[in-house]
Amino acid sequence: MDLRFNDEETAFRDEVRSFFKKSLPENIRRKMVEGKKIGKEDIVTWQRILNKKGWAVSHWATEWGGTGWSPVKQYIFLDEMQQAPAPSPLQFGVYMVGPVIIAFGNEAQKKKFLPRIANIDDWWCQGFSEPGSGSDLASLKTTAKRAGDHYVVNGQKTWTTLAQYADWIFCLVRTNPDSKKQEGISFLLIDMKTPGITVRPIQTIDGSREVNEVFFDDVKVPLENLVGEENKGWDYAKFLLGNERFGIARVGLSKERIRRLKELASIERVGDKPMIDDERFRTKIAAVEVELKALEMTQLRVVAAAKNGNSNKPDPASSILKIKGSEIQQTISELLFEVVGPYGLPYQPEQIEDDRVNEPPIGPDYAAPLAPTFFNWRKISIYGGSNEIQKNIIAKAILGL
Amino acid sequence: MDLRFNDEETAFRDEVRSFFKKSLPENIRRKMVEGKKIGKEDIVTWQRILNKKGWAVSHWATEWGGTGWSPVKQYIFLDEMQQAPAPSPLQFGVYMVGPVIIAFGNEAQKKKFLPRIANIDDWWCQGFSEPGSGSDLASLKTTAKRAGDHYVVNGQKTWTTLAQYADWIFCLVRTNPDSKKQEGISFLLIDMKTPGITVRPIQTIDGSREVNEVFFDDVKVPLENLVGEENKGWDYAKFLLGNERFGIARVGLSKERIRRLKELASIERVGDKPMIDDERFRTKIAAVEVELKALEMTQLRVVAAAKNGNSNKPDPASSILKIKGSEIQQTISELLFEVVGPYGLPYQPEQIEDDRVNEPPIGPDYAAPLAPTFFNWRKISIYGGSNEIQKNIIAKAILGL
Amino acid sequence: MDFELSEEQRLLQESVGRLLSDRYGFEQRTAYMKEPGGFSRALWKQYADLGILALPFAEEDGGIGGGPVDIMIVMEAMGRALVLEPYLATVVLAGGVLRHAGSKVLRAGLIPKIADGSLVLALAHSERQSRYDLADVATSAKKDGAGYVLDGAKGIVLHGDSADKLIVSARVSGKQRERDGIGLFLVDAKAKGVSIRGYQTIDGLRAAEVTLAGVKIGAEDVIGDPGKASPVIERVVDEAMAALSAEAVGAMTVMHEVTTDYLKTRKQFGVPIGNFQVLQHAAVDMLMATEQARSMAMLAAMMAAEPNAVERHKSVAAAKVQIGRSGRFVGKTATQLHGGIGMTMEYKVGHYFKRAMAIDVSFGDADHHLATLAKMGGLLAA
Amino acid sequence: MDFELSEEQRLLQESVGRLLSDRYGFEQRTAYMKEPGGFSRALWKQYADLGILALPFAEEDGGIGGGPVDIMIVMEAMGRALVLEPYLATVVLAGGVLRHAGSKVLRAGLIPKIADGSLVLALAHSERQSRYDLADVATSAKKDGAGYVLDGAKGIVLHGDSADKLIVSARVSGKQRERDGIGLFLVDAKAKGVSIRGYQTIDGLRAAEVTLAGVKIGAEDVIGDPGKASPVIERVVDEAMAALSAEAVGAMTVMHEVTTDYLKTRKQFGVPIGNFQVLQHAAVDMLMATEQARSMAMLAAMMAAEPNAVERHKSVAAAKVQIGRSGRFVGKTATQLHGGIGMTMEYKVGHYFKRAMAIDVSFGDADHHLATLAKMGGLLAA
Repeated sequence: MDLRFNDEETAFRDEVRSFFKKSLPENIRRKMVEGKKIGKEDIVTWQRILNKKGWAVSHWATEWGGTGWSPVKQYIFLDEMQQAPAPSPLQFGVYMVGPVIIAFGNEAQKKKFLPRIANIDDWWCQGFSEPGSGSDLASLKTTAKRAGDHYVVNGQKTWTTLAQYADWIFCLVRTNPDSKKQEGISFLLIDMKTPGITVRPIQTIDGSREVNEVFFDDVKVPLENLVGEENKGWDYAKFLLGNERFGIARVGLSKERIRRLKELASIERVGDKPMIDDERFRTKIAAVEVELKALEMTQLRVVAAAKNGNSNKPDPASSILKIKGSEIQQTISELLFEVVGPYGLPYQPEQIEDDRVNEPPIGPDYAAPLAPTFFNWRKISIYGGSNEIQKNIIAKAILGL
Repeated sequence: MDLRFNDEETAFRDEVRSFFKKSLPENIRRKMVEGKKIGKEDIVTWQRILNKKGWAVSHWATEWGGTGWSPVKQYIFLDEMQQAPAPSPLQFGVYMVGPVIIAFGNEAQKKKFLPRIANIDDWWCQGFSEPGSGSDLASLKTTAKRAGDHYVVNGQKTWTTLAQYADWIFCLVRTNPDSKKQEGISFLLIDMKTPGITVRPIQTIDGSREVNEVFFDDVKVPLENLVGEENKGWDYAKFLLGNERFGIARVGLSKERIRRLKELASIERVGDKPMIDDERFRTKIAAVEVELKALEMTQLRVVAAAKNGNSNKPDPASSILKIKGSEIQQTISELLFEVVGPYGLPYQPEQIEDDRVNEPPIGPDYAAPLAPTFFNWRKISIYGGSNEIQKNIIAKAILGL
Repeated sequence: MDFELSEEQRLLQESVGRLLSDRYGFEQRTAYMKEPGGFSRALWKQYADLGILALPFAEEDGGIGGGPVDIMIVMEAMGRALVLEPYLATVVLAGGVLRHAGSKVLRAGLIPKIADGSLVLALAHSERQSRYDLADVATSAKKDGAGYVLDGAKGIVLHGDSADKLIVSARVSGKQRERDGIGLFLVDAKAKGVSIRGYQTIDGLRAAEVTLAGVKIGAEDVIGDPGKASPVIERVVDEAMAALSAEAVGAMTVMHEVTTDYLKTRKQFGVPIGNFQVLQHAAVDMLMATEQARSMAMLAAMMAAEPNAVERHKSVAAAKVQIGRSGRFVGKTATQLHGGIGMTMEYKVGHYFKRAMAIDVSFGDADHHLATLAKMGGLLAA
Repeated sequence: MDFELSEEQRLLQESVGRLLSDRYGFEQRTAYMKEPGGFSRALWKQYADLGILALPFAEEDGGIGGGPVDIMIVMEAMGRALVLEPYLATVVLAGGVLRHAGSKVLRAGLIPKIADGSLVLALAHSERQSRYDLADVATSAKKDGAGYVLDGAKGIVLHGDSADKLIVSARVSGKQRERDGIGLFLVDAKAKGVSIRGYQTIDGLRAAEVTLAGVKIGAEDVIGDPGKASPVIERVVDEAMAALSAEAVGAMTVMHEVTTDYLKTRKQFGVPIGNFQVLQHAAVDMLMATEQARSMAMLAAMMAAEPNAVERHKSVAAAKVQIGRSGRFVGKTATQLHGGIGMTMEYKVGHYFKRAMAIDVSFGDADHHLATLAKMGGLLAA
């Protein structure tokens, strides 16, 4: 047992780190550090840099552009990317629909979509949630009825992140209304330009417009856009949701945010000393650092188990990644808000949206995104199955309760 | 609205306080402050002093020795008694079975028992819990079958506090095994000297022997010892449990414990300064002081509502007294343990049982009871309906969930 | 001891409550936010008609002679409605300075206008660097004949962009964080050398950064004894924290009610989510946090008028600790229990959460006041 | 990176686990507690036979040459069994001093006896006033010919009442809390001037107060460079904390297992109480706390042998923070979920809780180490 990286892994980490240092455009890095809005252009730019290097879809099967890296290396890659800090390649394509198409799509779908996903030629979004189906995803009501060579889709999706940019959406739709709720669901790929689709933005309390409602009104989808078998979509969705093991704890991101926290706490002053010298505040930071270190070790245990091929039985360690990861991220966002004290109050969306505004910021130039991020990050314990749902799953699957 | 005591109330508080100062035997006060064991003799001595003053059963109907004080005065009396710090008059007699006999007993029972309860001529204990019925009290199995002029009682009670001293026990017993579980229960008074009763002490993790199992093996109980009507015992039990409103938060006791905590933290040193000057520790004390002050205000709101006769509808404030009160007491006991640091480790039951032992204590002379009390006080969130059960009740009764 | 409201107080509670429930629906509030100054001038006038703008001022000054409990009643109602108007800024903060330190002339000139709704005031005290230290004043007031000249900058001046006049603190002597040497001055918002940059705050209210460059103050606009303003500022801020505590309780109460209702109506897995025990207990925890906060807001109201400044501040600081912690907890839990919907601008619970957070960071957050309290030896004498 | 145990380590884990599961039932343990010294001499011999008493010592000294991961394996198993024997005192603490600072002669004289189970040692370092400050040593060592004379008192010496020899720290120079000037000395428990008062600790283990009055030490029993012992003590205590972290994880694992089983079997309201969602989530919280602790115990084991003392101590301190917090939480929750039964001496869960608490207050509780860590700048470089 040696929890340190071996020489090969260390060399790999250095390689990845130096690539990120060299290749991540400075304006993107700066926006990431400052917590400002990362736009479509930023993600496209960065993912194409990665794709040129052959790293955009590192975890895919090698025949479709994957790297064949070990789980440890995949982990190092993600961790370093988050610490750079660089944006993730577009999640919905690279980590969600891509692997589903690889695992369950037909050859035509693979050829048509995979290279475009890797190079982010198509912007994908996810059509799972519906207004009536929050934690109870399988109760979804959007229907797809066969009519000749196409389906006719009707219904509504919600919480669709960045649908405003999307070329394609992958959807769970009900193809058999008569069977048990998990059994009549299919997985469809839908071109967002198809007539009958309307996207309505939802503004969240931090002021951002990341998520949307997507309405389907007699939308015609060719049968060839069905992934895998009809009525088997629930299995594919579970596969998709189960793929999140490595990235979900976002340890690298939290490390980077703690460094930022320490940086700002060294600038901000309380009376005649920097805030970082305040024992109470310093202790709060140390407390979250301990939690994060523990989570990192836990994450590494999961990665190591995957390396040894023990990935099929539920691992008690893996189950805690999402819950602890979300708690830690939220705590850090709260401390970042606390750093600026009352200067968290001014609401300056223009300072977050575009950092080349003419007007100077109110208060410290790093303040604007901090409170909004705190509010925005409340989502982390809600989306992808709330922490309450996660605990239900652990109680059942791991503890047998 | 004026949350301060008025002149009459202040005068009453001063009177009560000065009586406690004058009349509480110093050795009892000292044992209370030091957290040492209060024996049967201490409680008897103190309750008789109170009874002589006419204050042992202050909340009872005046014809049976009550004082007729307003709810505010009753609160002041209890609060000052806890702060003195003085032991409570024996709970099981004065606050539990006494009020039940007054409300539901017959004249003969009242005459026979009430004066002896007030003067603690009889030591009472409570026979409610059974091994199989923890939170689900109504599932109790101890039976009482009529046979001529008596019942024959068989079964087992547990967690019976101080049964080792008891002359009498009040029990919930099943008199009708065929009816719904709440409906076949009766409330019996049983002489502990009756043949067939065995008491077995249960030692708790702190080393003390407060609680017992009580076994009933064909115990003959005269019919005249039935309180109220047969099979109505559940109503009387609910009445008994509902009487706890004023004392349960133990605000006065927590105030006294915080004073003790501050005293010890002023004696104990960390490096070259008293522990109370350590910012972290001082802040922890302040945090629990804030919680306690809030609870005291909440308690006063409940008392004031009782004063105004609004005591029948469930008051959201009253529901939190037990939960918050227990959390605060447990936090304080944890801080008291923390004050002595590693000197919480030596286990010195003899120093707690009897403070006139020959051997000197290990470490500081105030250390011995602190860790055991921490462990013992875990019970506070368990007994009388665990905090989880309390929350279930609040969710249902107050929130309608 | 008496927790009952008087007959007048009950009437006040009813009338404010009725006005706000009629006029502060979610859409109405959104519309008010877009008016100049970010609040409703029409409602401001109605507050005047109701008498609440005159509430805490002495009758001889044109006020009603109400006390902190009356303010508590108003502020709790405003917290329930998530009110945007500059009540705290004008009546509690600037009004408090006038009450405690304003000369008879100043009071006679200003208070009737506050009372009739024609004057909006703001207290420009805190500065970029001062954080929660009330003595940290770098803005200078230099003697200039019978008056003063002010130079410096003030930050997060609540409703500073709609105030007709500002009450500005500035240092006449001493070092930057010294308690002595601070004065208070009445400054016209349009005076030469005053520049005001208004902005929305995260909770939908307004504040401003104020710059003072050679602003001349006449002797008549010096408030109280220059150099001795700290006790006044501390007292007014304690009163403001007591008022904010009540507002926060109003906000928490609504968050708790809305969440409990949501648990009863939202269905998942075929049942109302309120059937799930974990969510029930979370709702109970919200209730407890709210009730503990309510108790402390009452304490703060009672102690806001306490003559002993140390006891007053300890109690108010303790209340602010409880309010801050409860407010964060209730806000976070309300959001979590709602799921996605609670995070949208279109739904009200998130707006209450933001206000609760803003209240916590106003005049010192929970940890700040806890540290203060600890330094002062806590609440109970050892 | 590799979390797998080696073949030898797996065998070690199996053999220790088997021995303890055979010989450490609840009643057996209760009986061992009543033996002289409060532990089983027979089992101690079996540990010797198994080789675990020789585990961390170099092969040339008569040991097996195991590392911190091997100790972790043993200690976790001991935590699961709630072992009473003086393994930490003899092998990890006193043994650690010998390993890092003992002369060849001392090592040759003592280690084989530790290994064969014939020698029990204890480290007498902390004092009544020292709390968690390793440099706070008031006991004095005065030069006396070639040797020293010791005067002072040592407190909470783990298993000090059954040790044949004590390793005593004492000050040869400097002030009471100075890091420099501390020496380590081997003292026979029966030496003149040594008095030992043994007692049970809250967790059922043993410790002692040791008084030293003019205790003469020969030159051969001076360990290492007198006056330069602090780095040795710090290193040994870090190793001990790593070992205790593993023990605590063993204890937490059992508490979690026992509680989960109890939830499945205990019935209330006609169903297993594990059907109640709130209790399910509490069990999940226990699981998470235990797994986070396990991760940190692994980190501590890995870092216990780190040459950089600052990095070593930071990691071990962080582990101790996690262990302390997790241990308290798991212990409290296990007790709460069991209800009354969990509070009885007759049921095992309470004993694990007490051990978890004792571990937290050994060598510094969670808050102590968190403050240390904060002072050292935390774990991540800014």
